[in-house]
Amino acid sequence: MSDERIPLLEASNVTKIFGAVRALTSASLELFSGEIVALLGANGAGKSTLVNVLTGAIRPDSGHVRIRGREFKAASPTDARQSGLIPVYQESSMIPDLSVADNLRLTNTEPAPFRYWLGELGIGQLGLDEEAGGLPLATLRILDLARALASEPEVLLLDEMTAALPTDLVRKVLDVIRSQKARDCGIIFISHRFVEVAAVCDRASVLRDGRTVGNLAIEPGVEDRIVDMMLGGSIDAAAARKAKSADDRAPGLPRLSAKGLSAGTNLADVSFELHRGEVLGVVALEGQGQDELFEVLSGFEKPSGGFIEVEGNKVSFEHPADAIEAGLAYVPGDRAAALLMQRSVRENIALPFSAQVSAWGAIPVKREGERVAEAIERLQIDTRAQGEVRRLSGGNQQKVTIGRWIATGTKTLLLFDPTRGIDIRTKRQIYPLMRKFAKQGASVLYYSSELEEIPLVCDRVIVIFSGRIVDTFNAGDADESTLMRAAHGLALSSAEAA
Amino acid sequence: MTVAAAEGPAIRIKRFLSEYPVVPLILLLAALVVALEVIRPGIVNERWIANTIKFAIPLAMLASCQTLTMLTGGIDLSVGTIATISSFVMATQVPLAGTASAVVIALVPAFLLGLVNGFGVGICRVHPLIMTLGTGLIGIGCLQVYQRFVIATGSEVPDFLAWLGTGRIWILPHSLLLFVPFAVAVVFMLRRTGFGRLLYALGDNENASRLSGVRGWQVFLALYALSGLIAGITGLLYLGLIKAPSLSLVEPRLLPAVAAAVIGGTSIFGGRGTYSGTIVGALILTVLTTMLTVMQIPEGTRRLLFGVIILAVTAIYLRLTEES
Amino acid sequence: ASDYSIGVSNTVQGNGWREQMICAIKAQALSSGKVSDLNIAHRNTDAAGQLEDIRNLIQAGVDAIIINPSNPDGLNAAIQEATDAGIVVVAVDQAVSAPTAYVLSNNQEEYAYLGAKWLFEQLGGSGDVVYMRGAAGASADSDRDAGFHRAHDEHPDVNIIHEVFTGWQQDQGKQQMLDFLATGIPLDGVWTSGIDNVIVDAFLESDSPLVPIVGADNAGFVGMLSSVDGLVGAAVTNPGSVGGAGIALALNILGGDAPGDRTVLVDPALWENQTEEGKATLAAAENPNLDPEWPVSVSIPGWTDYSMEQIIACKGPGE
Amino acid sequence: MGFFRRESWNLGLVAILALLFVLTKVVQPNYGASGIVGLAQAALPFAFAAAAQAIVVIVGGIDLSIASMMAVTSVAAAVMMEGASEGQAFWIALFILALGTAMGALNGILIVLTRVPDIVVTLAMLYVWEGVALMILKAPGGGASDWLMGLPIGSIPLPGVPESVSSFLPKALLLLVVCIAVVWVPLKRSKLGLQIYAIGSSEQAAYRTGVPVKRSKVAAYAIAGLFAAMGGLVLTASTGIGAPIPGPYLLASVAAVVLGGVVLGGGRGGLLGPIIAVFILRLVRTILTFLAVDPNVTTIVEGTIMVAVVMVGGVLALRGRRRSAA
Ligand SMILES: Nc1ncnc2c1ncn2[C@@H]1O[C@H](COP(=O)(O)OP(=O)(O)OP(=O)(O)O)[C@@H](O)[C@H]1O
Ligand SMILES: Nc1ncnc2c1ncn2[C@@H]1O[C@H](COP(=O)(O)OP(=O)(O)OP(=O)(O)O)[C@@H](O)[C@H]1O
Ligand SMILES: [Mg+2]
Ligand SMILES: [Mg+2]
Repeated sequence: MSDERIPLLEASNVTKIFGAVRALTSASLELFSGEIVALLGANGAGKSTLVNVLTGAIRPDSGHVRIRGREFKAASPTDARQSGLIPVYQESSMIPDLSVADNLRLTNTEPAPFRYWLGELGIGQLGLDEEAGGLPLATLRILDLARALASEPEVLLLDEMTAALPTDLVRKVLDVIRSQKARDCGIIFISHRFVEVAAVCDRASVLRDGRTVGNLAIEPGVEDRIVDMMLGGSIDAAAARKAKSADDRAPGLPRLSAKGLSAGTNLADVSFELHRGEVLGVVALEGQGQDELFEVLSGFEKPSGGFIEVEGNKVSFEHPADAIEAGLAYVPGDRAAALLMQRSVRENIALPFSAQVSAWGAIPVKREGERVAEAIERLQIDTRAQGEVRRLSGGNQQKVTIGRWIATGTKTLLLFDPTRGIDIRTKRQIYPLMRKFAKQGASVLYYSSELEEIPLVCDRVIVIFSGRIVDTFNAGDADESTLMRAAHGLALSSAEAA
Repeated sequence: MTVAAAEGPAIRIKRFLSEYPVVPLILLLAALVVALEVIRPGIVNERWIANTIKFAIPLAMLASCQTLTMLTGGIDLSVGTIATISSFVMATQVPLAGTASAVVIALVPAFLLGLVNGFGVGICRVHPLIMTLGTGLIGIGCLQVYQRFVIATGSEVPDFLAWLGTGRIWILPHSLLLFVPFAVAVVFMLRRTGFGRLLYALGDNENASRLSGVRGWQVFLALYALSGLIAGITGLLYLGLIKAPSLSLVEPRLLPAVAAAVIGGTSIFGGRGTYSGTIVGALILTVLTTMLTVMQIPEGTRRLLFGVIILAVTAIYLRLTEES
Repeated sequence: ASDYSIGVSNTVQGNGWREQMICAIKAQALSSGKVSDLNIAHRNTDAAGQLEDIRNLIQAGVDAIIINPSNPDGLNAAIQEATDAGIVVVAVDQAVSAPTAYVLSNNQEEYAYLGAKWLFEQLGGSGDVVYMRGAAGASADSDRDAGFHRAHDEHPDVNIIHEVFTGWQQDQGKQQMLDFLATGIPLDGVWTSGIDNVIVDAFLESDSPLVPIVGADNAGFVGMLSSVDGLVGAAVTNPGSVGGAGIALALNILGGDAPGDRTVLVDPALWENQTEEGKATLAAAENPNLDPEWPVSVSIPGWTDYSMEQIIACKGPGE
Repeated sequence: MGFFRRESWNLGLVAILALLFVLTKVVQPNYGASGIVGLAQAALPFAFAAAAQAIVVIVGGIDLSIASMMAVTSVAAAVMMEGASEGQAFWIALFILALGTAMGALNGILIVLTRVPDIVVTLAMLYVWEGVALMILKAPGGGASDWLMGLPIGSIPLPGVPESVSSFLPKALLLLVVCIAVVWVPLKRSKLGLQIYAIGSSEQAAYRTGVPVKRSKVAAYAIAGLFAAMGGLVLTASTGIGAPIPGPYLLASVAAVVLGGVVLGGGRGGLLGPIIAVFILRLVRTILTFLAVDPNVTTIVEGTIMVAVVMVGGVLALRGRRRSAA
């Protein structure tokens, strides 16, 4: 591509200050038609803020945005839309109380192309009468994308579109993105997963602390350089190592065992044991019953069959508080469901401390401060906007949901896709953190939509398909393709055939 | 536009104001007092200040019930009735049961009605607005029935209540003896106790609180019972202040109590608000009432101005405190 | 015959005066021995709500309806429906304009005139007066305003230096008086529309010299007129027992003894504490045990025939 | 099944209403056509207030000034209609509707421009409109044209339908249905209606998907003003005069909205639920009057029933949801 061409979209020296936080100091970006540019940066680097500026959702303090060389004073998302800029924001923009069809009507989206894209993305069977608020997050993200595609964008801005998606859907999304490139659409792609970036992007633009620090072509071996740029120095790449094998599991009763659990229409007869000092991975494609499994274990829902044992004692949870008392703490996949958005980071982390009636009295301020600070430290939470969690970047919010239980020192963590939207540095800190957590005697049930992290964290893996456990591996033996095959139920069908 | 320019003193002042939102509210209060002095020179004297504080105190106490419940996304519409009940029961029980027992007898219905609210909201999941509206009606009915048995037993305002309600030393009304510890306790509760934290938490995201092991019903039960009790105590203070028991003594103060809380920055949708803001809100309303009383204008204009000034004050307050 | 069914519609609840009215209605119904049951709609509402109550009472098949109208002209439709159905309608306390209704009303204009005239005469025909009205927009308040101004027109040298609406609320009236006293503007007298004892209190609390005060015959204020040192004042009667008189009138009409004139006005009396005669009346009327919001005039001679005990018991037929 | 799930709350309310009708008939065996006509008349102003409140609650706000706006429109209509001819009265009524819409729009504009929370703005406007009403009329007075007064009275004489049936169809009910439907049905189907629900559901998401948040919010408040004006006109029509003191319509409207299944905070619910709730509350009042219980006890009963209706409604709705889920 030649530099004389006029960029489709150009941002130069954009700044944006929110109260005490300088979200963008000097951000610049160029995008040509038919090009896919990765916008990379650590949590809180300013990626989403830049997307918001480009689409007129917020107004920059200074700097310029040009579309095809013409100054664009994006007054509102409507104006951006009219210029062909279609965003998929980091949070779903589907109106929860409206049906999918009404959501389409709201944006004047034709149902026919929308249906076509749903089909391409693998959920063509979805009924448009469904209320958006009742759909799983992954489905909502696909709907966001399909709606964006249906309006034939000239510039597509995808802010962590893939973060909540399981691997199979990610592949479909990447395929679709490539097809858009083919029709000369310019695409900005934000993701914390380098594999995805490497798979589709032509160039990467790197943001650090609100400043554009580099622009480089995607080529083999570029990952480490990008990471260096993102973080302003190298990190300990060796931190993430393969997990130990499962043989040296601690003796005694299992910490948690599920016996023939079933729930709703999705989960049927699941049994497994989670031991002291173990990280047990859960692998499943979208909607195979993993959501129900976690909800039952965390006391959110009652199982319709089977039961749970903690330390060998049969338990029955009426309320998540019962589960927490039994030592099971749950981090849901949707951070919005777990956070007090208008409250501070500290209050969010300290929330479980006050839950019991016995802790309703004066707060031991100093001790609480220490515990919170330690959690913040261990998870590297960017606390510049700590007064209200809603002002944190998406990834930092995600960290707060985990930090809460790190600070509480719970015995068993039920993590549902905890590294969703978390940057590479923190991920590399979280994996050893989980290992250490386990080594100190805790247990972790770890569902992840990102298969490559399974061997880095887990001791064993169970694979769920159609609400049943179809396979169990030692994490050491679980490479991505094996897991993928199992997750698609292929192991099951071959077993049945045999 | 350079970034350095954005760091000027204006920005720093603004940041200070948004960090301590009660400061601009106090400034607005001061502005109103100045305006009053301009309208009626000489009125801002020792006696007037004491009277203003005296009337703002029970209002601020009643408004604390709104702040506390609004933090959880609720509201307590029964406080006017509860306070009226306890004041009326107090005045009519003094001749029958003696002062000390009368205090206890007067606070029992307040606490019970609060408990019923808490039961309905926390355990039966009835919307607080309906629940407290309902118990308010039930309370009024009970009071009317009670009233028929005490028509001829006389009533008495005990001296200590009259002393507390009406007395003053210089600009300091005696009721500060009750209010200062009360306000400190409420502010401390909201900032530094687990219970206070849970109020904000439930109002912000009940689901997230559940997930963290909070049993909402326990909090609601305690909260509404507390609100009822505070309303009851406020009723006693009103009795001391007005010295005329009546079947609707505190009833008209319900809307002003809600107003004081929202002017002071409490959100009805929960999760946001402070008690210090509410106290200033109550003072602003009291000063505003005085200002319009002393202005000789037709009643229609008076009400219109009252509304316009409330809107202006909150709009200015918002401009002063909001972040970019 | 003791089997009349009588309906009552009242739109202000939680006020001693109206409670007395209800008790008088019950006591008179009981003592007459002619009423088998009373059906009382007693709540806070507006004219439209009162229309609803009257229509419900018609449906309930009562023989007569006693109403304390929320305003004089707004109830005509329902009153017409009632009288069309052969139901006797008696408006008490305030008048209604419906031609088919009987009215047994306290004369509100006269009420204000009597008190204001006494006050202005007490001041020797000149001076600065504070005028504390009832609720803005209420018809009783505008009737009283007419009477007050009639007296004022007769004493043009009296100066109304301050006019406020108490909303008939104790706390509001007290704060307004305290605010006014704080301004330090001199005043010579106060006329109140029934929020009276708290006004005396406001003077006492702010150590301001007492001035002549006119109020109503509420038990609290009447007590103060004889007990507060240096208080010059007068209470104008505004008996809540007019409700009992309404029952008596309705029973007369049902018994075939309708008055020639459809409107009967109960004229107020004034009890002042300056003459020996006045003091004696006050002393006789005073009742420290009565609910302080209740008017002390618990009966209307010639109309009601229940005893003090009966009205205080507040029991109707069948209770 | 979807219908039952979506409408479970309303169906619960209808069941309660039906139950109350049966109870009324038991308590007062000769309750019939004229009782139902009276009920519809009594419900009218409450129903319009509830409709007005419902639409602002759906958009995510709340309007504390509804009763005051009703007072302003009622006194304005009464003052203008006094002595006006029947022909003029029609234009006056139209003017009053426009006035209400403008007042509502002003509420909305102030909310959008000042960015002060809805509750504070409308609280301030409660006093402002109350002041305006008192400026127009100091005491109850004015008049209403016969044409207007006749609107809600009596029943509809349907051609071909026997009197015994048609007398059960109150004109007031027809008036209510027509007025609400004329505004609500097209609105609900329009883009604006969708945008109102979208804003109430998630203002942020709505803004990002290109919904003109400010404009739609102002429109919602304006429509609320229109309904309030209808309520004000109905007050003038039923009493024949205008009264400057606002009636008990504020709390009643909020209660009806909550009882009617509209979620405070926005995005869910409709107008049907609140209107059925209004009828329930009116019918409770009727039953209490028929029972001739001690007037002080009626208040207790009314409070208890209000709470009980929400509890029963909640249980029924939950049951409906469960059944359709299973
Ligand atoms: N409305 C706001 N008020 C205050 N601070 C904000 C606001 N929005 C964003 N910020 C801050 O600006 C910084 C940049 O946030 P942004 O959301 O753009 O990060 P990001 O690069 O998208 O991160 P992530 O990968 O975690 O999504 C963060 O420190 C964030 O806390
Ligand atoms: N509901 C909202 N959600 C998120 N951001 C908003 C919302 N409303 C306004 N904003 C942001 O605040 C900025 C300033 O808004 P404001 O509406 O005052 O300016 P405006 O562009 O003149 O508005 P409008 O175009 O709607 O008349 C907007 O550019 C937008 O970025
Ligand atoms: Mg982001
Ligand atoms: Mg704009």
